[in-house]
Amino acid sequence: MTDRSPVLELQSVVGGYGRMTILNGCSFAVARGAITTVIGPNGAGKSTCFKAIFGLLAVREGRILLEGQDVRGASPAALIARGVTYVPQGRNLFTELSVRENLELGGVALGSAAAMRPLVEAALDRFPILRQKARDQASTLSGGQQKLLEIARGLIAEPRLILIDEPSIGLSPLMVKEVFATLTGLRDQGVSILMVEQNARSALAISDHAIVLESGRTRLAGTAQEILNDPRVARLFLGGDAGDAA
Amino acid sequence: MRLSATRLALGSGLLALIAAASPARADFTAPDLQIAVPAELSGSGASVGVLWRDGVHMAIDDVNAKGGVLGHKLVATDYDTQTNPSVSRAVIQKALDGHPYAVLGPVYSGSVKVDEELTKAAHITEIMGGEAGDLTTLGDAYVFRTGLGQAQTIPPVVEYMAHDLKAKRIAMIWVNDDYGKGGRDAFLADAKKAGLNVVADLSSEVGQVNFQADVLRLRASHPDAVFIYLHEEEAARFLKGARQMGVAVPMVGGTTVIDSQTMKLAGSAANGVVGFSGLATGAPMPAVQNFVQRFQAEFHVHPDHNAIKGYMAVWMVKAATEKMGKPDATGLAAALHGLMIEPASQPGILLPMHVLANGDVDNGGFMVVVKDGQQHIIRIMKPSM
Amino acid sequence: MAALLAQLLLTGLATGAIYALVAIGFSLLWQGSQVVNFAQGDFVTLPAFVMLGVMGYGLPLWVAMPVALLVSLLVLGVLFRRVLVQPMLRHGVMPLVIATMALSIFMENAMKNVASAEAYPFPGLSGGIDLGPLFLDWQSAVTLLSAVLAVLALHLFLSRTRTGRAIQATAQNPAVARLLGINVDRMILITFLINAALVTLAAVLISPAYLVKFNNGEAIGLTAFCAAIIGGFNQVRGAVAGGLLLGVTETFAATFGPDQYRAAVPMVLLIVFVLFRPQGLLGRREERRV
Amino acid sequence: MSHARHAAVLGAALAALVLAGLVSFALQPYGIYLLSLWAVYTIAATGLNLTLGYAGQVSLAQAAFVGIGAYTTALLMPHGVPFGVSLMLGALGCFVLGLGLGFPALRVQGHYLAFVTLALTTLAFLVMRNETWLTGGIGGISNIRRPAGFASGRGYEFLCLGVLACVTLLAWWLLRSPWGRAFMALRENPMRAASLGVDVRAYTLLAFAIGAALGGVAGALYAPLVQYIEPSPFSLDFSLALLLMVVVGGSGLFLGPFLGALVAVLLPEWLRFLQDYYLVIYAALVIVLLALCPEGLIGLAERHLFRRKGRA
Amino acid sequence: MIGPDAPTVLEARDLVRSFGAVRAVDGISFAVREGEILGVIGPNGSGKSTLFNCLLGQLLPSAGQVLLDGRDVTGMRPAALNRLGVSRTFQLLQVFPQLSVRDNLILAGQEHVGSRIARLFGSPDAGLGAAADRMLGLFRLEALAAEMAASLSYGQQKLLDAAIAFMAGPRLVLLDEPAGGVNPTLLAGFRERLRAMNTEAGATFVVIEHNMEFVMSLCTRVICIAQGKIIANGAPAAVRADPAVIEAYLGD
Repeated sequence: MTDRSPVLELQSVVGGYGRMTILNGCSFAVARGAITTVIGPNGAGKSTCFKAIFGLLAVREGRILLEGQDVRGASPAALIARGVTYVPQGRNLFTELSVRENLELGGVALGSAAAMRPLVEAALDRFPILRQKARDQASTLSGGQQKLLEIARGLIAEPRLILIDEPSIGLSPLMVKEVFATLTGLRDQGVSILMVEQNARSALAISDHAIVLESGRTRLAGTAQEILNDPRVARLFLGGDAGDAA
Repeated sequence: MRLSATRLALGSGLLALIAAASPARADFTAPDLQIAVPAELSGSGASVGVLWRDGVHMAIDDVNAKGGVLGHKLVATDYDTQTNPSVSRAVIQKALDGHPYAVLGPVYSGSVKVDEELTKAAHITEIMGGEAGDLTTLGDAYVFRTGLGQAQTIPPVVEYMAHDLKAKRIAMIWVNDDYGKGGRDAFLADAKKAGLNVVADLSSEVGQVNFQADVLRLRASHPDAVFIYLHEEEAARFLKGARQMGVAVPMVGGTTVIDSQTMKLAGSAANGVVGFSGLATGAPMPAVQNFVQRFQAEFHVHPDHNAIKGYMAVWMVKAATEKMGKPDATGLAAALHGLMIEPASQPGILLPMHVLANGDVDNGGFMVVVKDGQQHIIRIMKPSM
Repeated sequence: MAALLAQLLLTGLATGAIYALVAIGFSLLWQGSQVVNFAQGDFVTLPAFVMLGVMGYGLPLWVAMPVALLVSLLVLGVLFRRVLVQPMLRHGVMPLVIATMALSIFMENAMKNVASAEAYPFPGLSGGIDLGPLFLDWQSAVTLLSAVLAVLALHLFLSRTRTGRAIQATAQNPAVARLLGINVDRMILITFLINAALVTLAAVLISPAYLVKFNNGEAIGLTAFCAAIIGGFNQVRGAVAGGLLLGVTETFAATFGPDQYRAAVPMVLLIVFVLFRPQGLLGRREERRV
Repeated sequence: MSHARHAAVLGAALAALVLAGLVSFALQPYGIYLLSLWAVYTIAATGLNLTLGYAGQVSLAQAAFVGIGAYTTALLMPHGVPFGVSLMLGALGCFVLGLGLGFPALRVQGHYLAFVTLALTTLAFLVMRNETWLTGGIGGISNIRRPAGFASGRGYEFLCLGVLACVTLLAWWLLRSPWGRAFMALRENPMRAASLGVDVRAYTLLAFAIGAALGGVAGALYAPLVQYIEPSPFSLDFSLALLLMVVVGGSGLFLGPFLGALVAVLLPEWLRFLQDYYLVIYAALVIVLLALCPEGLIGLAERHLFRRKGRA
Repeated sequence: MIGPDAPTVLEARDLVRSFGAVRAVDGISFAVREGEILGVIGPNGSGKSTLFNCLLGQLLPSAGQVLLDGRDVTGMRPAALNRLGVSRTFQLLQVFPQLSVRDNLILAGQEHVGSRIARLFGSPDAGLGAAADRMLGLFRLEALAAEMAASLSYGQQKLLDAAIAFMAGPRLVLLDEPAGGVNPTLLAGFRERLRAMNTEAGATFVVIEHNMEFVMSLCTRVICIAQGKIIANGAPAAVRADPAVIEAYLGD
């Protein structure tokens, strides 16, 4: 790893919905080829921060540097073209379409269906369960399988950076393990991953770096191990003296 | 039966003369006569009302060019009934507020029924374009037709079917509005008397575009002849549909089936259709053809019987006024009753017209067959004298 | 009897195929940008008049057709979206619905003023072929065939091409489509253009039988509406199914039912479907959030 | 909304009626007839405004209710039923039918409801046209007499204005009562309303029924005004026209129908110089108005005159 | 503070709600006594909102019962439930934007006063004017009484949302994230008002809240839900210190 510059950097980003400000000068950097996890209590602005990066939210102040270039205000299409993929929270599939069609749509902005075919095949190879169900409607998949499908769909665009928001939500522990294993696998292939996760312990366990957000600001940042052992983290989540008990 | 050809030639010749010699504006000394023209200028009746209005306007121009009515100039004011009785009542009220000499229009019988009350109360003559049978049966002394009513036009059709065609099984298709319903009821009554057997009685909608089901039903009833009482466009759609599905039995109907508009729209599908009409635009008479040409030149559309009716309404006013010797709005209706109008003295009347006591008129008619897109007269009915 | 039923079915399908064409456009607009287009019927009349206008200069139908298509794409596609739909959408769905009602009044009266209230003939095919008990007329045959081909072509376009798939993705879930880098705005515009093309085709196919008249759209629009809802408002194949079902039902009802109430048939079907199966024949339920 | 503003709105409405009454002394029968027609349209549009503007239920069935009211009066009066009683019976009949029509609204909303009510208008038209034994069918009913004492044009105008005044007071009372608040709650947020004990079903049905009853009242006045009825004025076109009146005037604003009906009655007169083009212009103006200010003309005026507070 | 013999107001018995294969609420049982302020906490997606919707008749539970004062009210419609004295606030703002603040409040109370017919003929404010003014005072909204709710700031609307819930003098109030989006200065006062409603009006509360400080300082008892099940139930401090709770929040 020769290039040590961050793949993505947020500099004092301010933004929100309408009159409501959620991000109050949020700054952090995302290391190349690593998993960086953002944690923080509810309402800290984690998901908002992802939307700001992906051009889904008006950023009022600050800069968002992708490999050194400001991409503030860039459209999702432009970001996808520059190798960024976003897997949002919740269910984001075309539930009426088949698994294969969902995968094919992952690259619809990038090339013809024919050009996407090898990539779709590669995705199906990576996730055997999806190959089994390639012809089924996406809505018939279990929650975990749907999340895998979303990740697989994101990979069709061959991203260098994946933004993934709360992948473990609503999944069984076994499924969470599989999703996380997928993510580490991707990291090992050199993909940078920025993840928001509630399930802080297990997320930090597979992460290289961690960032703690609170009230739209970066409160702590460090290696995953440092953050995991920081007593202030529990206090941020539960308030009072929770951390002392932990 | 012997309609004087000389009279016709004379009439139309005069008319042509007037048309040619009209540019010089007559100098009117007497006060103008206000003519109110309520018509269906918008809404579903627009295609009918606009032609009526244009016919009225053309006649007024012709009359004025010839020096007006006893030296009085005719001045028309148009009113749009929007094909809506409540609006019609409003505009007639407005027209009456201006104390018109006569009201010419409207055409739709619903509107006429509303207006009758008002013109009667104001003692103003209303000459309208409606054909529904009941318009002149209500004892209103101020309302007049401009053409034959259904009570006059249906019997010749029944007779033609019974005697000429020797048909026994009749299928009928009619449009479910005041016009079609009236024609259908009149036909049913007459057909019964003539011993015709109605094997299919098909109601259709105004503006109906698809007649496939009707045609299939008609075919399934195996009629000897078909009676058609539809508006022009619907008649054309029906004829096209029927020909397309290979219906070959004789088709007979009212004025609309042999109307030029129907012929234009139906194209070859109209061939062989027989219809009875009061004054038809296709009547092979110089006066009528001259009217048709001039109308087309002026308004860039082909006239239909409504245009003729509107045209004649003005000449009816002129004839009655001249009979009185002076314009008298309240006496106009009385002067019209029983009046016999001859084209010789009133060239715009086109054919001799007898105004009956109830406000109906009898100006004769034609049994017409369509051949190669042209009307051919089979039989001419003389007006009763 | 069997021959009559077969004939009715054939006739009903030919009628229904037209309904389907207009209904597809209708539901595409709904999927694309929540437009319930009350002027859809008038959208069919406009290209018919354009073609008549072009042919009025002595040009043949095959020249008039592309001209009408071009005008449709421009006026009923681009202009309709830019001038009416986009500025209105921010006010919500209902003002837009009412605006399309006003648009219908506008178009009908404008066409009446320009072309007069007369009906005009339109060139079509005459004659047919006698197949024993069945009679197949060329116009119906061509209508049915063209409609089937158009639906097939549309289906292939939507399912096989990149753009078509992007349109489908946009219709299904615009938010996710955007995440996948689809230019949602452009896809919506394309659905408007497809609608414009479909109504132009419908105009070519129905005008010979229906004639061209300023207010023809009322009947066509209402029926297409019913077809779209009966089939499933949010589904292209639903609109096809709804159109065919309605065409066949109407033909059968007009043949065997009380004909004075024939206009009630689509309405009763509509009410029954809206009340008891609002998602339509093939549609999916619109998601409701608590 | 403050009491003062409530009172001001009522005052403005009643002042308009008094003015209409006074103006009629300077008018020819035509003007008087138009004012009567305005009063009738205003009553029908006020009913629709209640259903659509306040309670948020899209209805394209108002023309059918006007028709039912008109036929009730036209059929009952020749049998010696006094006008007032026929009017009440017509309104009651529409109220009951409106309750029935409300049921679809419990299942579907928005454009689906528009479709259902549209279909019902078409069905009502077909019944009026085809059931000749009852309605006289296509030939309609002519010679409908006006009630004794109101036979003249101006007399009948005063009757129309009087009924409109009563309707105005009733509607005003209703809308400032807890019922009116509940109707608006249906429009704004039915789910939250339900959580506050508002019986959404009952109020939805009532909103339809009361709006329909006012349609019936308008119809009861319409028949003796025109003195002839037939099915075609009660078709879908009239429903659309009433809807446009509400929207043009200002949907959900008390004075909206007054202004909307005035525009509908007078616009053909004002735009007379445009001849056949007036409907084109009217439709275009409606579209522009909707794009600029969906709250209609009253909303547009308010936007410029006051800082808007509550809706009337 | 709350005696062990205080009557039970609300009880959930083995509530289950599944969406497809997912059991969002997976056998939850608890009881709330009169006068209690029960906090419900748990990480995102733990099933709190689904539980609320089941309690309030917005969702039909797949299994189990909801009892109000010992009476089975499972699946009862929200309006009926409200008239039995159950009131709620919503996670996302749910006021009536085109009604004035005062009308919002009167609306919230009017369906509890007299019969529907009597309300039509009675006073326009259904006799609730004084009560509305008192509520306006309590929530410091007096100055905004005549404003359209839409013109209020987010925090003010949040206050109004809560005030609406208290208007009918409810027996039980379910508050869904009352503190979300409210700025810290407003929040302290807000908490005091809720406390006052609890003691003065004797209302029983169930509160879903993510702001832990707010929950801990307001509630008399807290239950923690994770993956559709109750994993802790007790005094706020005890729950906060419960390792299972910390595990649930930080993951395992």
